[in-house]
Order: sequence, then structure tokens, then C-alpha cells
Amino acid sequence: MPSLEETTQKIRETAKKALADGKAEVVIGYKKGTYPLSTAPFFARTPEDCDQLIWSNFARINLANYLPGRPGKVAVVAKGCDARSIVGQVAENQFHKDNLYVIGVPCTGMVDNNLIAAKEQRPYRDYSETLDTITLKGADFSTEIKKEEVLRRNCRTCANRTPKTADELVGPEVPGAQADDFADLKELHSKSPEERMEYFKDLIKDCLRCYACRNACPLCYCPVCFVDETRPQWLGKSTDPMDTLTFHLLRGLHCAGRCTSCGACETACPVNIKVREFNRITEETVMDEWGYEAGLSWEQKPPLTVFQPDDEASFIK
Amino acid sequence: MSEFEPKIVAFFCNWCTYGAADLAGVSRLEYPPNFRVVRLPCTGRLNPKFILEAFKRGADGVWVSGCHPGDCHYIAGNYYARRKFIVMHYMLDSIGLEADRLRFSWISSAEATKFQHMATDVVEHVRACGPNLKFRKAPLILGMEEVA
Amino acid sequence: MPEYIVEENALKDFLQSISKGRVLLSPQGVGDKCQITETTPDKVTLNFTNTHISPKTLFFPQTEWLMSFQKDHSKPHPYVYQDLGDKAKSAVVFGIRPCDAKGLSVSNKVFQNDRFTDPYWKGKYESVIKVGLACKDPFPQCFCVAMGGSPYGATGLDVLAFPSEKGLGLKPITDEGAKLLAEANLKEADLSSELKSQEEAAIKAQGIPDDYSPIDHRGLLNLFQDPQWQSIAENCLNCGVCTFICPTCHCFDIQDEENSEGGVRMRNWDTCMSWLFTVHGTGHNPRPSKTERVRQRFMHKLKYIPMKQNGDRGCTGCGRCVVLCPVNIDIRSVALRMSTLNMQKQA
Amino acid sequence: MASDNTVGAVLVAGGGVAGMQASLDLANAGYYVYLVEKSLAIGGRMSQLDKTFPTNDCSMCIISPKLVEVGRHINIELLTLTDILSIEGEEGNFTVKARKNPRYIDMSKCIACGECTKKCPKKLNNEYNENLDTRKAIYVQYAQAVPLKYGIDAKECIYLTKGKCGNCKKVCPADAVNYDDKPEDISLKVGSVILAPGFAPFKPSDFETYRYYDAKDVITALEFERYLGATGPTMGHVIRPSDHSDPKKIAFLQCVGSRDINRTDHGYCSSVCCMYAIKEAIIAKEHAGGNLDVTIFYMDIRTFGKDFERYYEKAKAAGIKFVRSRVHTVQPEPQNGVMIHYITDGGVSNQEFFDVAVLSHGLVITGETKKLSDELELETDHYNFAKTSTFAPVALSRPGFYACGVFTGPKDIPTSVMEASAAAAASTTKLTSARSTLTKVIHLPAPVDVSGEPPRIGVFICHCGINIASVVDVPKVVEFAKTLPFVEYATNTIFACSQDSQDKLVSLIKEYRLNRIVVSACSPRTHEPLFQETLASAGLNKYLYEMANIRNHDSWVHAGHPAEATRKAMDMTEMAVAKAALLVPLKENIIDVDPTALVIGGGVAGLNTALTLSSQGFKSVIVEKSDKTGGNANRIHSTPKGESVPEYLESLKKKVEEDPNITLILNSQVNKADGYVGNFVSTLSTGEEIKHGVTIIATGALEHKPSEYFYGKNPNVLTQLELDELIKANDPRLNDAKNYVFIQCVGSREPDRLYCSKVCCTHTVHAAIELKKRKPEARIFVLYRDIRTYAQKEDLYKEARSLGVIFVRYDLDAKPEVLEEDGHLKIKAFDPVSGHVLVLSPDFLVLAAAMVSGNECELAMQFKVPLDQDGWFFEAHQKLRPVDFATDGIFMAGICHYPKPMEEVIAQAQAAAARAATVLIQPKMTVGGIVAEINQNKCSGCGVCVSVCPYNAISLDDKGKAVVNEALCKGCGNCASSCRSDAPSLRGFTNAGLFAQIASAL
Repeated sequence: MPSLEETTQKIRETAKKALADGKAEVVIGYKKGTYPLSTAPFFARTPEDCDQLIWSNFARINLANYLPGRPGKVAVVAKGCDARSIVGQVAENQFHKDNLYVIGVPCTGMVDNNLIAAKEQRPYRDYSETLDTITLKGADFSTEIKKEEVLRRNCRTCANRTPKTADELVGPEVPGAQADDFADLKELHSKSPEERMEYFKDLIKDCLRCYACRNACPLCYCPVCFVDETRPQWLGKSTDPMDTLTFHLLRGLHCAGRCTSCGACETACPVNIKVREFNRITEETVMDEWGYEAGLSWEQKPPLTVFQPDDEASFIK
Repeated sequence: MSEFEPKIVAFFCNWCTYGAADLAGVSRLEYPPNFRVVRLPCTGRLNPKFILEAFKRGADGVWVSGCHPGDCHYIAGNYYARRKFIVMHYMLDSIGLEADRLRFSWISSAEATKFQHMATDVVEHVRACGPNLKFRKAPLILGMEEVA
Repeated sequence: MPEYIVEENALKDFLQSISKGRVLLSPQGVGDKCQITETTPDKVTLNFTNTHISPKTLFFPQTEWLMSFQKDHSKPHPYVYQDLGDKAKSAVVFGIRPCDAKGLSVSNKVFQNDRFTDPYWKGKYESVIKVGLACKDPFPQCFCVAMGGSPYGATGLDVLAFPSEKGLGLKPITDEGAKLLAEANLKEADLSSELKSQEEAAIKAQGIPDDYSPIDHRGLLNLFQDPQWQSIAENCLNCGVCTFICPTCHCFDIQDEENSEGGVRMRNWDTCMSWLFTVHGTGHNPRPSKTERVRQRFMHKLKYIPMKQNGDRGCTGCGRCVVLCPVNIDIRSVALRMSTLNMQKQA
Repeated sequence: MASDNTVGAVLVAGGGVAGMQASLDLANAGYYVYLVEKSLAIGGRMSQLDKTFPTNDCSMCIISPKLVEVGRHINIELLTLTDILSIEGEEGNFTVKARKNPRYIDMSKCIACGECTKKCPKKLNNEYNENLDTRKAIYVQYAQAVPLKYGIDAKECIYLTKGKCGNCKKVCPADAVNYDDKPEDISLKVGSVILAPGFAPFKPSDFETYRYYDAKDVITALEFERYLGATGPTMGHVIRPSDHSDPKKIAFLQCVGSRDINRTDHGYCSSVCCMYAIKEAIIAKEHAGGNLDVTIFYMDIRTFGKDFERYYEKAKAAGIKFVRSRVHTVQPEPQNGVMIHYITDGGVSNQEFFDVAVLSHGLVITGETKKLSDELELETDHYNFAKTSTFAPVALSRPGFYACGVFTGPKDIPTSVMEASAAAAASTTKLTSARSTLTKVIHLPAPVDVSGEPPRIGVFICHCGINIASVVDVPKVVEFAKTLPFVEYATNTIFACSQDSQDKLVSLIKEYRLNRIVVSACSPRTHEPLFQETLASAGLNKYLYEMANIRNHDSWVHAGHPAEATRKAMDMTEMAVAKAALLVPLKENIIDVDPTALVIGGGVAGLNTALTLSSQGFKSVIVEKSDKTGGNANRIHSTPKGESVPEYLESLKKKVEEDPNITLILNSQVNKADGYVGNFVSTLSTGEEIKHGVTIIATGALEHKPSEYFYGKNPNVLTQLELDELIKANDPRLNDAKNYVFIQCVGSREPDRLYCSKVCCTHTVHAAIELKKRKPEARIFVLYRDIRTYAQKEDLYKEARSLGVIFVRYDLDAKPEVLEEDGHLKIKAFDPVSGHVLVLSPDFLVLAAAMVSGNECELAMQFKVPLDQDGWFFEAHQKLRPVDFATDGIFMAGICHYPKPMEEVIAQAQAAAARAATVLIQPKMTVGGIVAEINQNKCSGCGVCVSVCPYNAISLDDKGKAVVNEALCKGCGNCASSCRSDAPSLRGFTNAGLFAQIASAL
């Protein structure tokens, strides 16, 4: 498995080559963040720029976000999930495949900073990372944390870590993790409706209705989001729990058959709501009903844009 | 009425279930008066938001009914609708809406008795669920004296 | 005014005393759940970083109902909006951080000034006595010093509390604060030198602060027309997290909601990061792209507010946006870029 | 042109599905139609069906819109209760004498409330339910009947027979009963006549073997259909008639009154019984929830139509048993049920108990129809079916007379519909000069511009006599309506639909400057068009109208709860008002139509389509891939009826070549297609660009090249068409040949090609007869799975057997084995009757190779039309729109749709021409109304609307934003509900309007 530095190096080389070969006018990748345990999206336009590109355990944000509507030829650094989002965007005409060069990074998962915060409360000013560990350095301490223990939820169940649809892979393929078995959802489903609703209402009780989840989502590119509609107003804008729930429900429905579990929504949420819970419900549905997983091939058709005459729906009387 | 009378919003497609309801009328088949029907050209017109809006506004139940698969006046509208219903059904079921509050059915324009039975059945099931207190918006507080 | 000392075992009594006849508010919960809530003296802790989102919720809740009407013709004034009134309760907040207190004082000048007063804010802001807690050990995100504040700053506070060697030091800031402490039957102590050395150490712990003063000097138009906004905006998702968690962001949106019985008029937090924030009824949008919106946020914090509020910045360095921005747009870097640009233009 | 005495009107006799389709196609093509129906209402046999095969569509659901369309068509004059007395004259100018029998109900007054029926004391057998329940002497034929007007059965009415009772007149709230109604003789001038008298189901009463005459549990299939029907005597519950218990075992007995010359003289196959038996079996099993055994006793299963074979396989998979045996005795059991005695394939005698025996009775031409044929001097065959030729399949023996449906032979609904359209085309080829001379046009006042005005809503609450008012407190609803926002005026009315109420509505609209109208009355499904017309006559846009159905959905079903019903009526009115306030006038736009057709494919179908269009005065361009026209027909020797195909083809090609309206482009194909109905632009491989208003796809099919049975390896193994070529060329090889073996279903009815090629059985039988006639001593074996010589083609099968052709059945799991020994063919086949393996050494082995699609994926993509899983072009509706694509303006003809014999190909070609003519006749087309529109500011260009539109009405423009083609949109709203950002909006059913309804419902 190549180290972070080796991957960084490979990304830089690939990016420079993509610029030089005219495959792209800009390479969208990650650079080191200004704050510990972070990266920032970076738009490299010159070979010198490319030297700022890095690979990190904190490359959480989904760079596909920057594609819809972007003019010109673009290369983009993509993890497995990001590459799947890109497939979705291409299928939905948000970006033309001819103008795209996907630099795929086989990924071993990204770190959830909240899990780190739970392990180390003392203030730290510096840190270092390897592919498998994160080391926090405070005034009088140094704590090493295994990455495996602080992976984001979605990364723990990512079966598609290698971006197979990429134009180029910067490292060898990596094995996928055990796919999400939705065991917790199934468990929840065995409980009473009251308990289920309690769970979800509690899940979103801190929601600020800031819609960061939506804005961070590579599939939420609508010119006008339903939450911003006024006639009719699909949902109220206050903290009414039902309005908030409606927002999350509808977003979940809108992501049905499209969500690639990239986790961008949860990464962006300022109050750490497990936003993806709603998407997981639809993810389970499209998997169970139609064996569908989003973004795995350029040919597949999103499940809500097609039908089979014998689609099973025994709940319809 | 002392007993709880559920309020139910029904979405019927014009060609089949609305027709079945018409025929139920012609045949004088009685059923409980708890529905208010929103006529749609096709179940394919049913935006999931309509269902949520009805519940949010305080409906105790929602009933969606259209043509049997294959009978769609618009060739395939109900096939697409069925996929939406599947996703919607599992979503709402998962988050804890009582399954009996939301009914989907296929009733052709000839099936007046099926319509009657289904209508009665829907009301009974929703009645058994009791008033919708959880899946609706909190009532607006309209007077100062009521403000905590 | 004298300083006071509360020994560790007397903290509860002190809190009991100051919350007599008032609601006691204090940060509760840890990590991302930490926020200021109603509490009791025994639950108050000094061991927290800062509230996860800013305490502006106290005076400016995310949703606030302002007035209502009813449709019933048998009741008085059907279909006419009636004020729902101010629901302020007398309270004391213990443990607000200096950065936030300062931030709220910035908003306070927005909500009440010589031109108008927002009664909903005023009632709540003025009925809460603010006891701040100084920051002895700054966190990596803290940069109050660079923004002209201090981990021991007193702006917007009635009382500043700080961890003293002998217990909890208390320094009255306002008359109201002094009165509060005087009534609490506390031991007076001269803590001024300890306070001073603590503050110096805490300031030092933040490192050498960036110098953002060039922003203040001149050149609003230079700043406005800076082509760099485009590159800052390139990263931005317009997610608005920064505005929602910010102690000085105070914009809101008025909404009416109605049902079969009547309706209410409410205000909800709004965000200038949103496309909808400025869109006109005609469809025209004076801030049509991310660039204008990102520029608005930083110009507002770092240029417009200082221009209106005698140089006080709209950023107090609490660092929340630095931590929570999903794409690491760091206001410190932006401020530095604004400073640098301005100097170049002057040169 | 109309200087001659040609009449631009057509008489259509028979209001079944065929007659209705013919009427619509005629009326939409510029001819005035007299649709004569002898009963109270149109709808025919199809109205009695519960479901239709092979899609299991609800029959009533699919026929209803057609009934309404016919009933409301301004150029179709519906003459119910009418008998034709005589037809004089000649093609172009006939005089029809007819008698309108009295209905005793003033149709203009009857509101179909049903009060009369409730009070009528006379109970009679209900023919609609096959006499399984009762109706009254005053009745409607069925609930959805068109016209929805009651009628009195004069022979049974107590008042009319005895002068007593008079209940109906007393209770009629509309004063519609008129006991003094008299027969009226009328005279109609028409240019041609289409006869669609339909059939009667065979009455098995004479069969003592089946005991239908006395055993309660022996019923006919149509009776069983009524039991299955939701509007049937048991409301869809399947019963054992003797005791009304749930049956556990049901037997279907096939070929009752068909393929039978012993007792009935009905040697023909009724074509539809196998399929309807399978359908009824499937539906019965569904109704019984699996707790039902069904066995079908058959001779040959004839599932030869599109998707039929799959249906058969589905039935087998669902556990329906198929037993190959003609039941010889049905013995009623002492209490209930019947014992069925039969002999199995292997010769073993068997008996089995069943709760119910269903007789799959055939289709019969009635004596009345035969009499009509005789009176009109039309030739009929020995089964009384009207005679037609293969090459003019809908033309009868007397010029000017045409036919469709079962009149000319047993057939299913889509074939009847196809023929109906064909008859519409054929019957008017001589009337072109008089087209549009008799049709009416509606003239409306200039619309009042109400845009920008605040809503001023008028609300009209109908009493419907006592139908609503006896339950709902109408004045209270009126008072409530007055308090609703934007309501300017609210009133009640006794009959909102009566002419004086309509006139009042017009004056109130003017007096109060009302700009939205809400009527709380009955169903918009029946009455919306009427009120919309009234709005239009007041100068108000007809879409500024909303209806609350407080009768069918309220007073009629909540009679026991008047308070709740009143509350509901108020809510429903409020919902309608809330929606109405948000209605906007909808524009209807006019688009130009290019009056040219593009016909793709120059085979028999394409040539006939072009010729038929030409006879109607339309130009067409035929694009043919190869260097000659004629297609597969070039290889065929003669038709099963014995007509010479080469002679026919020669004259056909000559006509096309000489026709100034037809441009033939050989060696070319369509490379690119743009545009939509009325305005297509296609680019050919020759580079030529063709503008056309309609497209007809007639690309044909191919004969499968077998990969088995030594085909291609041994020169004596031929396909059917190859044999035909030898026959056609009088090849000397045939002179020496004495032994022939035919193997059927080569490549058909196999798992990877699960359809019957339909033509091969007849083809083989026809060829065998030909060979036998040429050389009577020839020994011919036909190895088959089921012989499918449907309809009158059964006679050929019989003839072949009598000529000594030997038919040996084989099963798919024991296919014949073909060996080659020293270049000689040797065939081993197991004969299930004798139980022996036959070894045959033929001179020629002829393979009935499947017909396979030309796999026209590219063409399908160019025109955005679908192919089914077997590669056949997929029609808009398998029953009622067999030549249309879902996309307007594109039609199909011939075997690119599905394998079919030449007479059906030609009928479909004429049908395609008729359907195309309904578009081409209009120099301008009106589009718009309730269609979708896209707010491009909200459109992300994701294309979900494009994917889910069933009509290909949405595309992305050059900016990548969606646009709706109003000419194609049908207003289903799928786009509006699928778009995440709500960019599409369905006019008339906007999100805002529906939200307002939801809000006011609660």
C-alpha cells in the first residue's frame, strides 16, 4: 500500500501530466488545511500549483461538488465514492464526460474528527498522519490514534473504495470494506413506530436548517431547491420538528438511487446530525428492490427513471 | 360525535379510482364520509410532497389510488409512480409513520365494490391509529395568553 | 471596583445566590452538544471549551414568533395581526466566553441603536446578566487576540470570572455586575495582578497575532473589487455553516405561516450565503454568484461593521467557522489576504 | 371537386369497439358519421369483459374514454335503438332507411340519476350480466354506458303493456319519461357503409354432452367473465353457481361450438377462446388467492398473437393445468359440481370431479346478421362470415360496403380495431372529393381577457333534483361558499346541467364579471366538458373551471349521514374554490402540419399504406432499404385462399410506380430523424432531407435462419419461403420428390424466442395441400406442437388431413431428431398417439422457421419509439391502439409489429393510413391546454423528466434545459412529480393548486 506521501507524489505527477497533455485546464484536488485535521479543496492551474496537492486522511469533502456547470476541461481527484457521484452527475447531464479527467485514488477511508475529539479532549496545535495513524501533538502530550478506529461511518462500510470508473488510478486497487448491511436500520425497524419516530426526531433535533448537508452534496445541484420554494411553500422555514423532518425526508427521497454514501453531508453538518440515515433508508430500498447501487457504471439508469412492469410492491393493495 | 373521526386526504387518478368512486356513487355503495378527494390526472402526477403536506396539515391518513399496473391511461404513469411509492413507503415506514395511516391501492374504474371495501377499510385502519399527533406540524399558538 | 474570590467549594452557593429570582443559564453538555441551557447551580461546570454554536440563541432564537392572527370571526380582531409580545425572563448566564460576549455586543448595536430598537432582542438581552468566563488555555481555533479582543476581554459582560489560584476570581465590569456581586456576599480580594499575568500568558499562548489593521485603514472599494474574492469563492460551497454558528451573524427572514385557524408571523435565521437571501421579487439578484456572497460575508465582518461600530470588528475570533467550515475557508487567511492586498494597493 | 353527388358521410353499423374506432377515425378524418346501434348504448361485447388478454387490462377502464369520445364527438351522430331497414344506391351515394325505436325517455332531460330504476317494480333478466342477475324494465345497459340515458323495455314495462304503474314518470325529477314516444323512420345519405355487427357467443344449449341446458355448474365462459367482473352479479367473487360456495376446482372445456362439424357446423376456430380461457383461469386464480385448481382441456393451444405465448407460459407457471383432450362427457354430480370424462393423449380413459365446468364457447354470426348480409346482397362463406379477399381485407363483395370485426371472421380486439381503422380508410377512398363537406365546426365568441384580474369566483351548487339536496343541505353549502375567499357570487340550482341553467350561467358570468367558475354537482368525468363549453360560449377560457363531485362522491354514498355529507360538500366546495382561485387561462396554440407521410419500408405493408394515403389525397415518400419493393412477399407463391401473390405484387408495384402522390426512394434508409407530429424532418442515407407530418414504420421482418436440423448443411433442408420459391419457380426437383416432412416451430416458441410466429402452421398446411394436389401420391408428414390454423383457416387443416397429410405432434423436450446418412435425411420422431418412434426418410425437410424481427434498434432510437423484448415495434396500447406508437404522429404497419398473414398486414397498412390521415387532414393542429411546461430557471437539465415522459414530449434544448413539446404532451404530470426542483408544472394541476386543495381539505 503506498504511503500518503507516495500517493501525494503520484497525484502531483498525474496532475501535472493532465495539465501538460491538455486533458485539463484545472486539477481539482486537496491541499493541506489551515487548521489541524483538515484539508482544503484546491484548484491547481499550473505545475507549481500542483506541488501543493496532497493526499491525506482528511480529504473528506467530495470534490465532485465543484463540477456541475463548470466550464472547460477539468481533472478531479476522486475517491471511490466521489467517482460514483461523478458518474451520477454525468448521467444527469451536469458535466460532460468528454471534458472530464478523473484521477482516482484508491482510498482506505477518511477520518471523522468528532471521533478524534472523543478520544482526545486536550487542546492540540499540531498533528501528523500516516496512512494508518494520526498523531496529535499538544503542549505536553502526543497521542497516536489508529485510523481504523476513527473512520467515518460511511467509510467503514464502503465496498467501493477503488474508483473503478476513474480515467487513471494513482495507486493499486484496494479491497472494499464489508458493505453496509443496514443492520441498525433493520434493528430499528423491529421497534414500534413510536420508537422509530422518536429516534428520527431526536436525530434531527439540533438541525439548524442551514442546509449545509445539501450544499455539500454533489447531487444537490438544483438551481432552486424545494426548501427555497414559496408557491407553494413545500415546507415551513422554522424549527418546527415536522418541517425539519420533511426537509430531511424529501432530501432522502431526492437522493434515492443517487446517493453514493460519500458522507459529504455528514462532514458538513455543523451539529453532527447523522444526515445520511435518511439516505441509507432509500439506499437499502433501491438495493433490496432493484439491486441498484448508484454510480458504479456509466451505463446504469437511475432506478426512479425506469420501471419494470412486474416491480414488486405488495403493500399496494 | 364522541368517537374520533379521522380526516383522510385521498389522491385518486382521474381514469380509474376516481371513476370507481363515481361508479360507487352510481351504485349507491355507502362508505364512511371521512375522505376529501384530490383528483389527479394520473398517480404519476403524485409528488411525494403532497403526501407529506397532507400529514403536516393534520391529516390522520392518506390514501393514494390509481389504475392497476398496465392499465394506465398514460401508458406508464403508474409504473413510474409505483417506484416512487416503493421508495416513499419504505421511507415513511422506516421513520415510524404507522403503516395504516398511508394506503396505496390500485382500483380500476369498474371496481366499485373494491372501492367501497377499501374506503371502509382505510377509515377503520386510520381510526385504529388514533389522531395524527406525531406526524403533523405543531398547532400555531394564536393568542398571547396561551404563550408559555 | 473590587474583585471577589469564590473558593471552589463555595461555587454552588455563589451560583445559588446570583440566580435567586432569576433563571440560571450555563453551558451544559460536552463537545458538539455543548450549549447554554437553563440549569441548576450543582450542574454548572467550568470545564468546557466553548459552546458548540454561539450563544446568540439566548437573545435571538433560530425561530421566533412575533405576532399572530386568528380567522374566527366570533373572536376580536379576526385576520388582524396582534403582537405576541416579548417573552423575556430575568436570568443570569454564567460561563459565556469573552469572544461571544463581545460578539453579542456587536449584534446588540445592530438590534438597538439610536435609530431603532428591536423589542424582541432588547427585552431578552437586557434581562440577562452576563457573567463571562475567561479562557486560560486557548484552543487551536482561538484568535480573539488577532481580532482585537482578549481571552480575558470584558466587552459585553457584566462580570468576568476567571480561574484564580484561590478559586474563582470575579471582576465586576458593569454597575449591574457590581450590584450582583455585592449582593452575593462574597469575599473581596485584589486579583488585579494575577488577572493581568494570566491574561498576558493567555494572549501569548495564542502566538504572535496576525496584523489585520491594514483592513481598517482605507480602501473599501479596493477591497470590494479585489479579484481574489473569486478564488476564495471558488472553494466555498455556500453552505452557510459559518453564519449559523457565528456569534455576530444576526440576519433573519420574516415568514408567515397559517392554517385553518389562523396564522403567525415569525422570524428565522437567514444566511447571506444563500442565493435566496438577496433575490428580488422580480427574479433579479444583486448577489448572483458565490463570489458576491462570500465577499459580503467577509466584508461585512471585517470592513462594514468596523466602519459602523467605531472600529469594532464583526469577528471576535471564536474560531467556530474555522473548525466547522467543511472546505476550510479560514477567516484568518482571508483577513490576511485582505490586509496584504490593501497594503499592496497603498504601496 | 364535390361537384359530383358524392356524400361526405359514412354509415357505421354496430357500436362495438370496432364500430367505435371506425367512427372516430372517420370523424377525425373529415367525414360525418352515423353510428347506428340497435341497443340502448354503445360498447358492445367489450363492455362485458372484465379483463383483456394478454395484459390483463381492465376492459371497462380502457374502453371508457373511447365511449366518451364517441359520445361527445361533434361529427358522430349516435343513433341508438336503431335498425337499418334498407340501403339503396351505390358507392359515393347511398340512401339508408332506418328506424329509430322509442326509448320512452327524453334524452335531453334524463340526468341518469337512477330514481326511476329504484321505483320500477318489474324485474327482468339482465343481459349485460348474461342473465345471472336482474335489471328493471327501465334501465341503463351498464353503469358506464354511453349515452348515459335510461330507456324503457317496452315489451316488459307494466305501464306500456298494461297502462298501469307509471312509477318512473312520477319519481323522475327531470320529467324525462315520455310514454308516448313513437318509432321514427329516418333516411340518411351516406357515401359508404361500414358493417361492424359483431357476433353472438355460441349457445351450448344443444350439446347434451356438456349438460349446459340442465347442470347449474356448467356455465359459459362469458358467464364466467361476468362472475369475474367487478360489476358482475357477484362483484368479482367466483362462485359455484349451484350453492354459491367457493369453487376449488374449475375446468375449462375448449372449442365448444368451434372446430366442430359434428354437431354445430362450426368448422372454424374462434381464434380467441384459448386466450380468454387462459385469462379467465389466471384471473380466477388471482381472485381465489391461490386456493383454486384450474384445468384447461384443449385440442391445440392457439396462443398465436403478440405476447400470447408468454401469457400461456405464465399460466403454466402459475399452476394452471393444460390437458390435451376433447372432453366427451360432462356428468352433473348429485349435489354440486360435475364429473368430467375424457381420454388422455395416450388413450387412457379418465374422469375427474370439478366444481365448475366452463365452456369456452365460440363466436357465432347471428341469424339477424346473416339476414342483413342477405338483404344487402353481400357474399358470405359457409359459416355466414362475410367474404373478403386477402388483398382487400375489409372490402365486402358489394362496392361501397366495408366491414370490420368478427363479421368477416373470428378475431380478437386489436385485430378488430386494426380492421376498423382500415375500414375507415378503405370506405373513404372514393369519398375524398366530399371530405369535410358535412362535418361541423364549433364557433366560439372571442375570449375575454381576464389576465391580471383578481379572481372573481362564481359558485353553483346543484341540487340534482333530489339526488344531492335530499342528503346535503344545499342552502347551507351556498351560504358557506359565500364566505370563501374570492367568491363573488354563489347560488344553488336544481339541475346545473339543464339548458336553462347553462343559459343562466352565461348571463351571471357577464353580470358579475365572474372569471372563475366552480360547480358543485356531479362527476367532472362526465360533466366537465359540458360546463367548459358553456364557459367558452360566455367568452371565458374553459380552463377557468373547477368541479366538486358532491353527488357521486358524497350524497349518493353518504345518504345515511346527512350532516357529515353536508360538511363534506362544504369542504369539497372549499377545495374547488381554493384551486379555482389559482387557475389561469390556458392557451391552446396552433401548429402547422406538413401533409406528407414518410413510409419506411417498401414491402406489402409500406406500399399499401402509401397507396391508401394517396387515395385519400395525401403524398407520401417510401424509403426502401433494398433495391426493390415487395419485401418478403416476393418469395411467396400464393395465399391460403389460393390467390396469386406474384400477380398481386405486380399490380401493386405498378400502381405505386404510377401514383403521382408517391415518391419511391430505393436503396436508402433513414439516418436521422428530428421533429414531432406534423413537423418531422428526416435525413436519408442518400443525404436527402424529407419533411413530413407523420411517419409510418413498416420495416418488415426476416425469416429465421435455423441452426438445427441440418439446415444449411443438407441441400434438401429448406425453409418455408425457400420451398415457396421452388413451387413458384416450378423447380424440377419437386417433380421427383415423393416424401416431405415439415417441422413446425423451428425457432419459435422456444425459451429464447418465446412467441408463436403465427403464419407458419397455415403456411405449412397450405403448402402441403399444394404439394398433395400436384402429386397426390406424395407422402407428407407434419411434425408439430400445436396446429394453429385459426379462424376459417381451420378449413385448410381439415382439407390437408382429408388429403392424407399426416400430422404428428412432438413436445419441446422431445424434438424430432434429424440425421444424415450418406447425404440422405433420416428423421426420428416420437408419435405420442401410437407411442412409437417414427423413422422418416424424406426427399425434402421443410422447416417452419420463425419470423424474427429486423432488429431495428437504430430506427427505434431515431424516432424514440420502443421495441418489445422480442424486437417487435411496441404499440401504444396492445388492445386499442395496435397501429399507433405512444408518440403522436408515428404509426406502424405489417410484420415489424408482429408476424401476421398478408390479409392482416394489408389491413394494418390501411389502418396506419387511416390513423395517419387523422393527422394529415388538419392543416393546423391545436395543441396545449392541460399540458406540462418547464420553468427553465429552475431546470438543472438533469433529464429525469425526459426519462419518465411516456410520450417523448420532453427534450433538452441547446442550453441543456428541458422543453415540453405541447404537440406530444398528454398531461399526465409524471414530469412534474419526478423533478426534484419542480421545474415542470402541469397546467391545470399545478403544485400550488393541489396544495391549496390539500390545505382546504383539512
